Amino acid sequence: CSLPVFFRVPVVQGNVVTAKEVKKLEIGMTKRQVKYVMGTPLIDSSFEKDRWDYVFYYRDPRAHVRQSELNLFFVNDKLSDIEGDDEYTAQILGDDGQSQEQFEDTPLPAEATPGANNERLTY
Amino acid sequence: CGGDKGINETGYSDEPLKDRQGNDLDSADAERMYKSAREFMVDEQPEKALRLYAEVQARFPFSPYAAQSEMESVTAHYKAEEFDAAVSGADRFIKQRPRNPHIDYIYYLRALSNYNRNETGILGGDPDKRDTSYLRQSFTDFSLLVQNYPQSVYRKDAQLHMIDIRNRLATFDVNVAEYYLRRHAYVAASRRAETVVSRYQGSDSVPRALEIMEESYAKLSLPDLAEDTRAILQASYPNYILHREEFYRQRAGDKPRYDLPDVGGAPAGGKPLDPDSAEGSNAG
Amino acid sequence: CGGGENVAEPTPLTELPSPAYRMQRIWHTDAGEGAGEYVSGFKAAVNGNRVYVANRDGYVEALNLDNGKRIWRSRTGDRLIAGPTVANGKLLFGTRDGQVVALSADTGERAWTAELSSEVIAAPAANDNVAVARTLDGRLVELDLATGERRWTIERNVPTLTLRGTSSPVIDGDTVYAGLDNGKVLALDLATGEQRWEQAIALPSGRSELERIVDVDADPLVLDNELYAVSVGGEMTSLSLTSGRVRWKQDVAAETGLAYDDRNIFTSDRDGDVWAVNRLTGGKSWEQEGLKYRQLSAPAVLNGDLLVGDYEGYVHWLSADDGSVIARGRPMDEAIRSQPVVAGDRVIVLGADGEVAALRFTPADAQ
Amino acid sequence: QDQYNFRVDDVQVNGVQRLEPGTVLTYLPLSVGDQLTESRAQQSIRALYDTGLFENVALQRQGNTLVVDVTERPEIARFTIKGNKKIGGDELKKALKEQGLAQGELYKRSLVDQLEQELRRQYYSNGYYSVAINTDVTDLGNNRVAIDITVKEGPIASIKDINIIGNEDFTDDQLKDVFELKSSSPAYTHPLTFWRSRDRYSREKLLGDLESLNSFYQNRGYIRFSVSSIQVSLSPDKRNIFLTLNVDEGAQYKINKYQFAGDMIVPETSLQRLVSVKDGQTFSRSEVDASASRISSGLADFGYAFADVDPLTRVNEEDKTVDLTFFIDPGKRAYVRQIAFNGNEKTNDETLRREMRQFEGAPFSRRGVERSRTRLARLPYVQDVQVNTDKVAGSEDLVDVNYDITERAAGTLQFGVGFSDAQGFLINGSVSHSNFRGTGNTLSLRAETNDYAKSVGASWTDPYFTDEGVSRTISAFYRNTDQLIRIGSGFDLNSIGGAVTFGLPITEYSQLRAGLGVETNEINSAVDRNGNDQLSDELNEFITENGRKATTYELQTGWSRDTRNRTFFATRGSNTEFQFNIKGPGSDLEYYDTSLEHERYFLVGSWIPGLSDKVVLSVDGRVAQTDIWGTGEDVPPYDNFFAGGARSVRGFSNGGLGPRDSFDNPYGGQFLTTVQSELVIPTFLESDNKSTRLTAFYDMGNVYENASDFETSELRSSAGVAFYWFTPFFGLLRVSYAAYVDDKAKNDEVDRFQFSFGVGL
Repeated sequence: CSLPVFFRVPVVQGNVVTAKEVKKLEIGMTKRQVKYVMGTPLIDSSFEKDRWDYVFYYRDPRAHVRQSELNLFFVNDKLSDIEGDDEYTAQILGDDGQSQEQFEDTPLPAEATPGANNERLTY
Repeated sequence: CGGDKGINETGYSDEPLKDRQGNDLDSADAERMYKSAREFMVDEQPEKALRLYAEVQARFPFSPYAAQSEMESVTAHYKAEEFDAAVSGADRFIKQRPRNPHIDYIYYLRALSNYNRNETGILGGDPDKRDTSYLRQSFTDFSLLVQNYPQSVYRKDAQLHMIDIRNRLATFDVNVAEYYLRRHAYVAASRRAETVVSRYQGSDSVPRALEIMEESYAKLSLPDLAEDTRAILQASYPNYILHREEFYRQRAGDKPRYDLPDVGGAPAGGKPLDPDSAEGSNAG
Repeated sequence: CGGGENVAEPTPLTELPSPAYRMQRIWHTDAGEGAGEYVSGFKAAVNGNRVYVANRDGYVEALNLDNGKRIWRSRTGDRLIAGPTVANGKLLFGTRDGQVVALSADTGERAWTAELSSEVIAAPAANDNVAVARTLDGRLVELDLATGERRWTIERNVPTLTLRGTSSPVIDGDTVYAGLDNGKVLALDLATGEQRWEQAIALPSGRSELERIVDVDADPLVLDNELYAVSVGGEMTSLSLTSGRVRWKQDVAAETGLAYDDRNIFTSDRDGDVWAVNRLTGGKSWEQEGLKYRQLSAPAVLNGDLLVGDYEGYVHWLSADDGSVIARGRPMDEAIRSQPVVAGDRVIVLGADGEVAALRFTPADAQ
Repeated sequence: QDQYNFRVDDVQVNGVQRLEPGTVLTYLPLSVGDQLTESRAQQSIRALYDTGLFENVALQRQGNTLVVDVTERPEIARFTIKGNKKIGGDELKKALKEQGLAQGELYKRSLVDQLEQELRRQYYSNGYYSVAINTDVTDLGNNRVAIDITVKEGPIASIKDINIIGNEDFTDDQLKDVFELKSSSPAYTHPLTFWRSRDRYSREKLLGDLESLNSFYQNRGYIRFSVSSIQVSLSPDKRNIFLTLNVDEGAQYKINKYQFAGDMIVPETSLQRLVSVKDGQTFSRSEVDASASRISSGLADFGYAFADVDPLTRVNEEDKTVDLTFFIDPGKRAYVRQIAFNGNEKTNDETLRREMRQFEGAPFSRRGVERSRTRLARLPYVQDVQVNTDKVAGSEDLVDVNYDITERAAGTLQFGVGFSDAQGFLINGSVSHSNFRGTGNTLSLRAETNDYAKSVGASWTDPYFTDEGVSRTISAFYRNTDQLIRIGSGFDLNSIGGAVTFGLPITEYSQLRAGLGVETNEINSAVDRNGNDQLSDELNEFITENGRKATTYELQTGWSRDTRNRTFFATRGSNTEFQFNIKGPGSDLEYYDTSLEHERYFLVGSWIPGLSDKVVLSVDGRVAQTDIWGTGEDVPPYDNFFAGGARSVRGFSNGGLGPRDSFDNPYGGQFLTTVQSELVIPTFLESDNKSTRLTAFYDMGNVYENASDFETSELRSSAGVAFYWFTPFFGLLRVSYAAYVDDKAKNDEVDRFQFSFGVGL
């Protein structure tokens, strides 16, 4: 019998990509420039040297999965092609950024200074 | 009050020196004392040998036996499973006698000490699944021995140990990748699997790592990356795929149905072990 | 269970075969709480027929020199720690709250109070119209004796870790001399505070902060054209008054005080040995080690011989020629730390807990 | 010819005794055939010195042979330090060994000087100003030396007076409260610190105090506060120290207005809520810094691990106000490359990794990393966890998260052999290992045999039966006791049973519990106090109505929520457990039992200023009720609740409270309520709140026939002191002494001193 599962630890994986960053991308940029704008790609397979994948994957406590991919292709160190979803992380997480919060919303007993105001940060 | 926190290091206890037969060694010369120490070693009593070795070094520091004793006390520490003392003794020997003809043996001993330092504890349990820093240290020691002393007699065994350590470290990383796969953390799983492929080429965990990468990329809907990984797996480990199921049966310790071909080798069918038990050998 | 055995055990006293003098205590009285464990700049000031004494709880007493009776007693309410200095009808005191307090010598009423930057733990120097005070943070301040108004201030940097206690400045003519905690002696123009010369008499040496202490805590001594000063760091020097050039050096480390006669300079050093150093050559005349570690006070010269107090209230007589202990008396049982004050044929001795005694020494063979 | 310029045809080494010529050649940066020059000669000499093997080295030329003259450093054969009571011991020994000053190492004059210097410095910083240290090095021949260091510590100097000058707005005492250094006047005796030597001067403590004085003023608006000079003066006899601080307070400033600037990532409204500074309020440095750090940790929750919030102040002197700007630079969003555990010699990697709330290859979240640290700290086999986030070299935005684990003995082996005249030869033993083979599963086996009772029990718990954290516990027991007067009234019972229960997490902190159990209990003969075979009235009544034997099928359910920061010696959070077990249909007796337990920790130390923040108040209340709902007249006596004893109301014997049967033995009841409150007293033990804890306790509670008989006047209470120690082998040892016990009824069995072993998992 499969036991009822009420709670799963939400799984967040991959790079957070926002429309603002993608707008800054232009064909012909060097790898260093792309890395400065987008951050380090977490999927950087050693078999495909000239291809960077900015993948975002989010599985919420009820096991619903939402993910997005952004694939960048390079030709001798110059950005040659941008593919992938236009549904970027920001949309996935919803503008209110509510579910970006990975934990149940009770205020975390602050380890730091006692009595410090540990109001949860929301958008 | 407050107790005296003085330090008093005067070396070993001072009861009279005895050799294995029990006769007194107080007035013995370097050679006799060294010989009785060796007797204790042969008789599997490293603690007693250690005392005599120390005495030889103290009383006859300039005799050839002193250097010999210093070396053999490292062995004695290793045999007595006092691995910390063995490693620091080896380090001191290496610093003071870098050109000693037996220096490769000392490197070998230090590597073995680090190799065995993780004891398994009374209830069993697999030390490789835990803090592997000593294991990594022993890998560097063995590789030092192999590079610096290519003609050393311990080179062959060191290489075998290195292969074993590399496999065990690779298994550690593959287990983590396996865990992340189960937890649907596919980016983490693919990255861990990739470290196995890039850092531990020859290890026997590479095929499984490639598989994990393939499955993770598929789940992250990166089909072309998944295909690339599949192609590499097929190209470099054909037997793994052909005999995958038997590979895991044997690895889990079940009775082998047939002799597995070399995982890394060219594609080949399995040869049945004993003719009657082979239900049907897989063709090539 | 404390600090283990004491490194410096005071030397026990031995019987004197034939004492040269017999001590006679004319009078003694308890003039208040004194300094207690606080290292203080208190001293008994003798002026006219009166002795003025101060205490750490702010009480000041004036006693009659002849019979020790109290003339007046005034409550200043300040945390006194140094003085008094008598000048032009005024008594000057230093306090632990960084003030200089002036009282009228006749009545003990408060004349004025000056606020300074740090503790004043040595008695201010004064002449008829100005007073110069020294604060613990290395400043010298000149105040108008009548009003207490500040005239000028100069500052020198001093090390953080020093020996408790500072030396009082010395006014001689139109110059004021001061020994500082950085091992230097300073000469300043009395009117303007401008520096005339500055001479280092001891250089800090050693690796730990403690070994590098070189305070000049004993008041400098000005005699005709010479200035004598001694540092805790181990140098007694004689400097020329006009230029500050070093005439001679002798390695004595002392912080109590200096005394002199026509041939020698006397002091008791840090280990409790009494030294006599030839004034002209700086050579060592003698060194009396019989009273080692008895925490001696500064010596005083009384009709040709030397008088010094110790931590058990004994007063010892030393011969000025060879330093031998020629007589001894015990006017009180509390420590005598400040320099005994000679007044005519008498000596006024001040105890650490407020006892005051007047002593006379009659030669033993006199009767 | 020229001393240093020639081609080296041969190298000759002399002066080597213990070592081999080969050693010198290895470290000599020259070989046959090289051209020797002045600089290379210098270089070789320095290289040989750097090895630390030689006392002195000289190079000479003989024809075209380079002669290397060396004298080896002697070996240390004996090394002793005597007379040092205050400083020394193991840490000094380890420190010396690292510097090469131990038996067997080579002797270097400079090392001994360094040691003497270091010892003197340590003595000075502990107030031993007249310490005398002398070292003598004796040559034992055969190039070996003995080093003997003797120390005479001398008297300790203590601070006689701290004098602050120039403070107008605050009194000396107010300021001195902030200081750690205290003058040793006997008038000042703070109860908790009388044994700590706070009147010892040391430069580090003084610098620390100046820091706290500075922040005392800065937190009250005195931005321009400064300490103009400090004097530390030592009395001539080196016994008393006088501290004089000359301060310049300056004016008190208020905040004009504050604003945010830079790339804020989150809208201003939510930043506003994190800032505890208000316009017009007096300027307080600590409030400003606290606000800044709350903003940066808020940003870290969003993956900006390298966020930097810089509070800039612009002072306008005329109206003594300050304009405050929080300049926010989020830096690059950080990603976690790898999570590693070290120090786990007995726990598997997966057992730790499954507690993680932060994943590899994922955006960094400070809260996630911190939450994972707390979860690790709560594992029963982990004593302490430190986490540090290190930037990956060569990358702008990758970090590695490393958890340093200090493990705690997970196995408790409890074995007792006793002999009591009443019960004969008692053998009981239990082994429980909460980290079986490093997997985090708990196995516990219990066995007990003596003349009157034979019982054996086992339970196996796997906290991660499924990857998502559903736990499963399987337990079984067999017990047969005969004519044993134990906590209940004397009857004998044979029982056998087993259960399977599951824990299903529903949120980060709380989980549901569900399980099935089956049990058979049979009451055999009974005995009264003086041992003859008789039934008490209540027992007689029960047996006649319900029979001796009862088999029950039990459905166990429950809900629990645990936010404590540690399983043992927690200092924060709460633990609530609700249970509802019902003996279901088909059972011979159909009854239910339900209980609610709530334990909460209050950080009392932070409410009362001056009280150390280690003082914690814990309150643990429990209420339970059992009753028949179906077939059967009454709840069987063996399932009644009992109160009293170390784990319920201390000071009363185990189960000694509550209703009694006709033989005056405690019979238990169907309604129980107990409250245990404890105030933690900080001790100076190094293991305080790690493996030991001292508390003052006040317990209250009792058991009643049933809920309707509850009266507050019947509640028994006790107060006293308790000590907890997590022993290496026997699990948690609880020792308690009840000084005050209000035993209302005469037959309450008082048991002032009680102790109990074992982990009550």
